Amino acid sequence: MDKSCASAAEAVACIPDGATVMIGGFGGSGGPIELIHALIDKGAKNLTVINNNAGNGDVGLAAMIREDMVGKLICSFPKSKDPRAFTERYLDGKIELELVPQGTLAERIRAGGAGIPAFYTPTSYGTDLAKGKPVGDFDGRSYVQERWLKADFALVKGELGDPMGNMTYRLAARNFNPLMCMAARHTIAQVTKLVPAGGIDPEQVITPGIFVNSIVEIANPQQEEVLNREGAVYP
Amino acid sequence: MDKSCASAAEAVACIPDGATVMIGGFGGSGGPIELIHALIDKGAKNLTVINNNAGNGDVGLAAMIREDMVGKLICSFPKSKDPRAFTERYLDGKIELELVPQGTLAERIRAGGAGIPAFYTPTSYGTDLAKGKPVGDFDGRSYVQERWLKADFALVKGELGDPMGNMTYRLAARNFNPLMCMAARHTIAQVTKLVPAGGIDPEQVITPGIFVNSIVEIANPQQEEVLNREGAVYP
Amino acid sequence: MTDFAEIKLSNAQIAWRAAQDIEDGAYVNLGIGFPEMVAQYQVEGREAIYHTENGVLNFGAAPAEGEEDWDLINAGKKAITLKDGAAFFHHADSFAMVRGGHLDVAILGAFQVAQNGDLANWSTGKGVPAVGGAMDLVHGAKRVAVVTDHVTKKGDPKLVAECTMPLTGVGCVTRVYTSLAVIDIEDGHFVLREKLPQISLEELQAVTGGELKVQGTVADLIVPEL
Amino acid sequence: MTDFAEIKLSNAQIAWRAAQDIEDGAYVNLGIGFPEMVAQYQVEGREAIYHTENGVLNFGAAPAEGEEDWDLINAGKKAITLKDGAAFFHHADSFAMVRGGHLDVAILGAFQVAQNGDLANWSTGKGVPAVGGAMDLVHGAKRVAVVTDHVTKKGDPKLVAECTMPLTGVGCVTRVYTSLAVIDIEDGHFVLREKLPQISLEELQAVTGGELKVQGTVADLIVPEL
Repeated sequence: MDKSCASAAEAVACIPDGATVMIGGFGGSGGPIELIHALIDKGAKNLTVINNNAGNGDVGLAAMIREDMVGKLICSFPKSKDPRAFTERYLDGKIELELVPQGTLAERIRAGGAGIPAFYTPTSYGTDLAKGKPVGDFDGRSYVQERWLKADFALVKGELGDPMGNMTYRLAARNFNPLMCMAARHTIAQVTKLVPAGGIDPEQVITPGIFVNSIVEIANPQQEEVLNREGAVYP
Repeated sequence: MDKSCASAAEAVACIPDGATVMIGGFGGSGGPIELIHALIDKGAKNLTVINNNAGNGDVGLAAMIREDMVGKLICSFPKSKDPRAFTERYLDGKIELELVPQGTLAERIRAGGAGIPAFYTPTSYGTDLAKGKPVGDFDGRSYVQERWLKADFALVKGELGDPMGNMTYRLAARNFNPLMCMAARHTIAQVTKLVPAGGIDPEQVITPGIFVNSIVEIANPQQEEVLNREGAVYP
Repeated sequence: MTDFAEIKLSNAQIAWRAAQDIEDGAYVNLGIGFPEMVAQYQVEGREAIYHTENGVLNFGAAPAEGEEDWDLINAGKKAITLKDGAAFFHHADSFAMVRGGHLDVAILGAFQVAQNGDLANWSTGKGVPAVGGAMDLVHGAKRVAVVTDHVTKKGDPKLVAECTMPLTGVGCVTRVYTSLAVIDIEDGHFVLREKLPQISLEELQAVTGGELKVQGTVADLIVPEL
Repeated sequence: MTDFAEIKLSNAQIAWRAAQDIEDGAYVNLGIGFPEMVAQYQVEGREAIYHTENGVLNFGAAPAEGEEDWDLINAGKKAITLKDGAAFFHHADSFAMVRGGHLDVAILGAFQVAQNGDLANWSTGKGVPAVGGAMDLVHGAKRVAVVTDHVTKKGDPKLVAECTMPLTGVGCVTRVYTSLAVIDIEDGHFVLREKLPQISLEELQAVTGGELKVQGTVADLIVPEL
């Protein structure tokens, strides 16, 4: 079994216009910058993107938004040091926003991956973000019913990977990545080092390969935070 | 912070009659035999036990049942090579059984740990095990509503542990253990090796210490399968 | 009733036939017991990745006797070994794989399979009930296949118009490999795909509880001696 | 209206007071911004374990400038360091800790807190809305505390009979540390526990939107210069 891909460009070539795409990372940590940039190179329109944020500066997700590739964003926190790309389009009504509490976003993605179509959470009960959602009472407390989130594609970033798709993550760059691997029909991973099958201790695998469809080694991945501090612009 | 305990006896001393106790393990793999035996030594009556199975032979959970400590069992598969202790009491009406599909059992326990009071699953829809449970239709398919499972105590077995309660697991002995850590008010863990805080790579922690209340080193833990093959009887 | 004892496939042969449909790179869960035999007949040149409910992907054959590590077992509590690229995970993640549609094939045993795909394989209604992962496995896998003798020991059909035994799942089975035939379930019907050449359609229908539809050709079910 | 600018506690002092209530061994989540200051005043001899939504337990202070590893950040996207016994986990496990009742304390900022414990701290109703983890954090932690100035910059009460701004959570706040007082929320009421000794109850009530109940003694709120 060999899920490895020669390049980021090859890995993202299958993503069509109109696709729903989960993108891992939290702020500048754990975002698959090279995969995102390869998708910008390829071009795709009217994407629905699921990410915790809405990009920062002029690289990564912010650059996708600036290139008008994103029709809808599902996220918890569309603010950053430099959120211009999103903010301008949002205030102009050019991009749709579904705002989801962060824990609910994570749980909805996990539910999508785990075959759980709906669940109840205390989060957002009685707030504007629960409007129109069913409520359930359990043991004397009220909860909001939330639905699973799935995607056509996930773009994620890992640390070690093997050709079967097994992965580990570096430090807090884990965040949403393992969940998104589970919830997408086709998960594309970039890893800093691709090792042979057997090169990751089975006890230390965080994402089992069953959740990954293609994997590409990007040996010295860029870091959104570092790029932004350098004032980088992509493309 | 030091959650370590000098002995299994000290660790389980707080478990009273009538408590709900989750016990990790799957068949003979990952069961906290020394903690179970310490609980047998201490004695406790009318416990509700949550475990995947119903014990095997004359040690561990089977011995707890034989000692008439268990009033109710919540499990998926109360059969084994030698299930006499449970079978006799079940057929005599002396122990109550709540039979739960294995994946639903795992998900209910996780839900208990994750603050999700209820969720929908396709599992058991249209079967006897769904009787009396609410049904929900999502995207044209029917699902059964299941409730979270929580416990007063969890007894689990890990491989490495540190005084903060961080843990790893050995091979497939992981199974239900990390979930039960999350779902109990008070989790008691036995580990093969207790290392100082910092002795487990933070990326390799499987159960973060927040889910563990006390931890005891049992350097050469017994294995239910091995004990049964030796015809062991406890006490 | 015709006695097919002389010609019917052995369990090994049924397992062999089921194995032919497992594609290269497939993620597969094999039920405890008879279905586990399918792994022995994996087609040369194809690599299947086996999943077990208790949290292992890509396990291999049983170890030699005396070499068992009892922390490394499958859902049947049998000792296993690991292949390169294996992974461990907890039970919730394991059943996320099951329910979440990540397995390509689940192969199970059966007491009864109904023509609408209902499966009964967990309870005879007597003694101590035990369900394990069966009710989860029938949901989520892209294909849910059954391996079974075509009839019970008493000669009663196991493929039935409607299950009379407690259900494991509703409308979940997609294909049945029996000792006499290969039958798909489509739109509430048994569709006969292959049968032993020695048996006529009428003879097969006589030992089948629901109507066997024929769509196009029925191929000969040819399985090597094993 | 009396101007308390001269005597009111600074944010650092409010954070100091909040820190006094964090017990040894407590698992704590501090909201982004002002609440993060609480960590600086951890009481000598007590060990708190800090949780951040993006999947770290037991992180420490910021690294020296130039020493940042941008894969190691907190929910405010600031670089952090690790203490011995730290752990990483994914976002679903992180919020399982939050919702599942595993945190002892969450300390958040506020626009408004109502006397029934309702909190408004995420949206002014204008511009780009962003919620992050606030709505999750207010549920599940055993104590949900707020640190805040007692009044807005315009002098309006932030402790109110009913929130007029969009809610973060219903009936969730258990204690409020303000620039003038420490107030518990019990059974739908503000219960005054401590106040600056220089301010009378009447003066404090005048800048508070809901009724301040007194149960037993009101202690003097004494905080060191910082």
